[in-house]
Amino acid sequence: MRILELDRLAAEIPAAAMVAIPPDNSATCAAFVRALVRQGARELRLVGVPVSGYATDLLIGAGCVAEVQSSAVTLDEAGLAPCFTRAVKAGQIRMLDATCPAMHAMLEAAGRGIPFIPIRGILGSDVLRHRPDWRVIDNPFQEGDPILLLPALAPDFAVFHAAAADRQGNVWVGRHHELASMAHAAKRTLVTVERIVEGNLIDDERMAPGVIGSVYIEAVAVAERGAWPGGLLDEYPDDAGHFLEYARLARSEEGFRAYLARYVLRVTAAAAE
Amino acid sequence: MRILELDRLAAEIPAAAMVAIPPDNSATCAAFVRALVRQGARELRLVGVPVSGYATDLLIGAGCVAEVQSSAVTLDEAGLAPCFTRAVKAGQIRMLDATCPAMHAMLEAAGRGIPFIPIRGILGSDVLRHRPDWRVIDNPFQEGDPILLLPALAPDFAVFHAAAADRQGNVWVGRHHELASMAHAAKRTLVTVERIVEGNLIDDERMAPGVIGSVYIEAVAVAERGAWPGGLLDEYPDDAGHFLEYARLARSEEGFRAYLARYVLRVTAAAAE
Amino acid sequence: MRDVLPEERLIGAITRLILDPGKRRARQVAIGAASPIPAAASYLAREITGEVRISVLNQRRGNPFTNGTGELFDLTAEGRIDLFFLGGGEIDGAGNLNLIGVGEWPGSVARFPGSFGSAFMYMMVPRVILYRFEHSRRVLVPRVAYVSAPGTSPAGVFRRGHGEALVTGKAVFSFSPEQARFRLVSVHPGESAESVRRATGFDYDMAQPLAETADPVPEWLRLLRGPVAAAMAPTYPAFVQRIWPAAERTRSA
Amino acid sequence: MRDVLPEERLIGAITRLILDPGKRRARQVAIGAASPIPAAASYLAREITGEVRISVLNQRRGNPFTNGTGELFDLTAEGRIDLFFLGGGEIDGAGNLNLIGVGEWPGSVARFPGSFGSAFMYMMVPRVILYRFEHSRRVLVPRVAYVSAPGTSPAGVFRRGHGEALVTGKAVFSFSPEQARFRLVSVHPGESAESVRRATGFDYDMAQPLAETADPVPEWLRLLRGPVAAAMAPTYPAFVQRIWPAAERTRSA
Repeated sequence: MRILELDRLAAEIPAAAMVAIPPDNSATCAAFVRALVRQGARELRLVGVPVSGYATDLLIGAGCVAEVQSSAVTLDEAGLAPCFTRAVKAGQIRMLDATCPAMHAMLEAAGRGIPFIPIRGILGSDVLRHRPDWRVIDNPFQEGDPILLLPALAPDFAVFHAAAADRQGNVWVGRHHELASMAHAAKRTLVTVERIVEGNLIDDERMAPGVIGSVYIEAVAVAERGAWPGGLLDEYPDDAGHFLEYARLARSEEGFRAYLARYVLRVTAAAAE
Repeated sequence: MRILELDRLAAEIPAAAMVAIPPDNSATCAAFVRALVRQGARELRLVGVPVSGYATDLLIGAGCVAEVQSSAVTLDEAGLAPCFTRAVKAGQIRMLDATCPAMHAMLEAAGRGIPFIPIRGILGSDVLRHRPDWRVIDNPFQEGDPILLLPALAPDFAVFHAAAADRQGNVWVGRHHELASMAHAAKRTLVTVERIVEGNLIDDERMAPGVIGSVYIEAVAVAERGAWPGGLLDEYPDDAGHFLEYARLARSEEGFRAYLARYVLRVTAAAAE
Repeated sequence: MRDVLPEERLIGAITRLILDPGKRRARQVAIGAASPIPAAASYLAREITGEVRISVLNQRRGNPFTNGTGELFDLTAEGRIDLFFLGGGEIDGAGNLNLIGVGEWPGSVARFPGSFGSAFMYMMVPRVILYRFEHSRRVLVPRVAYVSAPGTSPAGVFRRGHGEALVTGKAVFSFSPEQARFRLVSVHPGESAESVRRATGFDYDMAQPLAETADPVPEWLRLLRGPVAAAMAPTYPAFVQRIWPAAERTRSA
Repeated sequence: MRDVLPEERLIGAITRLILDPGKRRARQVAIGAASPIPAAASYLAREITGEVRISVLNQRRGNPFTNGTGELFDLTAEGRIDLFFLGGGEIDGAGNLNLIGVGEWPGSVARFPGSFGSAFMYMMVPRVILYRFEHSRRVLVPRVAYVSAPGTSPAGVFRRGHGEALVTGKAVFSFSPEQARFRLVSVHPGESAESVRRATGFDYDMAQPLAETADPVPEWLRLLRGPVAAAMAPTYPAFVQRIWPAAERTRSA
């Protein structure tokens, strides 16, 4: 496990990498994604766990994205994700539509080291019709029972934000167990944290249940308020006003450029987080 | 969710129920099992998650068990499980041998509401040859790749011990995530706890990651030191001396009767926990 | 007590559906993100019966999930969720939902956010109530452009339930999975059979006689403006402030 | 420095196997419950290389598992565990392990505790070292009564590795998966080709010339009696106290 500067952490992601990131309400790696934009990341294949939000829309708008695999791209209360919507209509990105429990299940299969996993429902959905990589079989345990099998999905990277890491590389994500699933599934996991703590998080029985063990963690960077404008557990709430501002600006190309200039590209002490 | 006395909680288990219980090192429900013995539980079908220990051996010796499904029955450092070994040799119980990750996977499938789950390995093992309920298929995603499918296993009951419950029925199990898997898999879950706490465990971000939500919990009873002679997280260590005493006494039928008389059947304030 | 608000009437209509004595009891209800009207109906049902548990996705406090954002789907797959609410960018007369888009796949003319969990939840929850405030020919279409989640399934496909009703800003429909067809049951005050017909793109049956959607009874209004508003305020602050401003809540209490 | 103990020689022999430069590097090593000798070898390898991570099942402190007792198997399934140790009630000449029993299924003559994770781990970990202190015709049999975990698998069966060696209280064998056969590589001091042959129920090849199992080098002994003993004491207190009593550890430090 290595402890890096934020920009060095973002530089770990090569062009065309498949990167799983959480949505806005799940400790999203917003500061990391802004660093990716500054570095001119290219041809990324993003995976929503299980949906996608601000971070994905920002990367799409900045031209960093070739493909999105997700159950939805949304700014929630702030409305449609403007760059995503534009890019899909213009055919500028490949969209692999999925459905939430299928995203979870495909990652779970990778994290359990099994090549596929069954899931109920979904039969008859056009989502299935557009996923030639998904397969319907007859349930081998019960005749006349068609059931969908999903292939394991092991992204090249999982990236998320968390409250704390220790120097051994254990990361405390609290109740965001979906981040553990991402880390288990991905080949490499990069994490931004509010702070590095002394001691070993796994030795504390109160903390251990919310810890992802260092065996899964490749590198960590400190990024204070790194989920902003998303919130983080009881550390800080989300910034609903900023999501509205983003949604308003990103509605036009020029507005999006202004947003980038003001909040992403300006490398000051504050912007570098 | 109901809060009951220990003996009332044990009375929830009818004859012939399939009951999943943890091994000695995983917050085992030892006090609950002693209450089951006192009540003369009968024809139980026990499930080891993923192996079985003292609690299972005690129930077998007391004549409460018809079947054990497990990856192993062992007293660990204290040696072979004496009642189990006798009962298998005498053909007094049905033993469904399994292997640890298969036990976890079958319960995981039930907890995810899927009818089966694949698992690697195991092909060529006589464990598989004796499990007609397990099926080998050709991997539908890759030709010439035989793979084992396990059926979901949903026990009638999961029973375990935990540090604390709140009055809403949320139970804090800490890092024993396997207990959450048991509760998710089972039709009903009964829990003994060291104590009932005020407030809501799920509202505390430090506790929530180790909580099993009340939606899974049927009833709770307070049983102080309820895992004894097993240990519980950092609350108390296991009682290695008592396991040795049990192993020594249970080696003979008479010794086992003496153990029952001294530690299980004697209903004093202390023994009733 | 002040007049019934349109939102309160919608909430009341959904609450009646939740409490339908002819249906499986709704002990465990899940609410998707950003749906204050169905959420309010569920909270009201909880106040009335005392036995409804509510899981609101993304709710910080009171959310029973401790196993990550996937736990709702595991609970649902196991059959532990009784009732769920769904909507859609398009809803057609056979109960199909489109949350994907319109035009060439995956949405060259209009792109909605995506299917979320609909393809799964619609088939795995025993009871689903459809809710969409906008009642227009743009939303209620003869045939959805794409099926995120099918209204019905062929025999042999594992499915626990179907949409049982559709509540909009104008009316309440029931749904027959056997006929794959809606029936107009009641129209809200100010609407008529004709105004609903004009605004609806799909064909449907009509209940005879056609009722007017009933107001919530006074006790329900009292519960809404008191304990329901209080329970919802942390999760839906803007909605509660708009519908039940603090002064109004105090007056009702 | 005091003489080499038999346990220290076994530990040293296993450490040499772990560090074999011809094999995949053992960065992540898992140890089953109650196996102090392989554990000590792993700790020694960690002291020597500085890059071995050790997961001891059921260890309270220093155990990296936070996702329940199943996490080891998920890590293994993903290929994140490099090396594991296995034993068995019976081990046969083709590397098959029996942890079930003898007699009519599931063990009318002798019943062992059960297969634990062996049926999975033996096939899914790239490197497995077999360890069984008892070297007798009762344990090392021509053909196991039941196969908990097979020594080899037919082509086409997904398998990452095989047993690469068997260490007993008398000798060290290597294993050839192609021939499904052991080769005697070295005998411990006090043993001979003949004494090992007499105590072994299965047939095997012999290395020419047959070596004597080497003692740990002095630096390894220093590490064992110092930092390794200290690291192991919380998890294996009885073992550490027996082999490296505190006085001895102080003298070595």
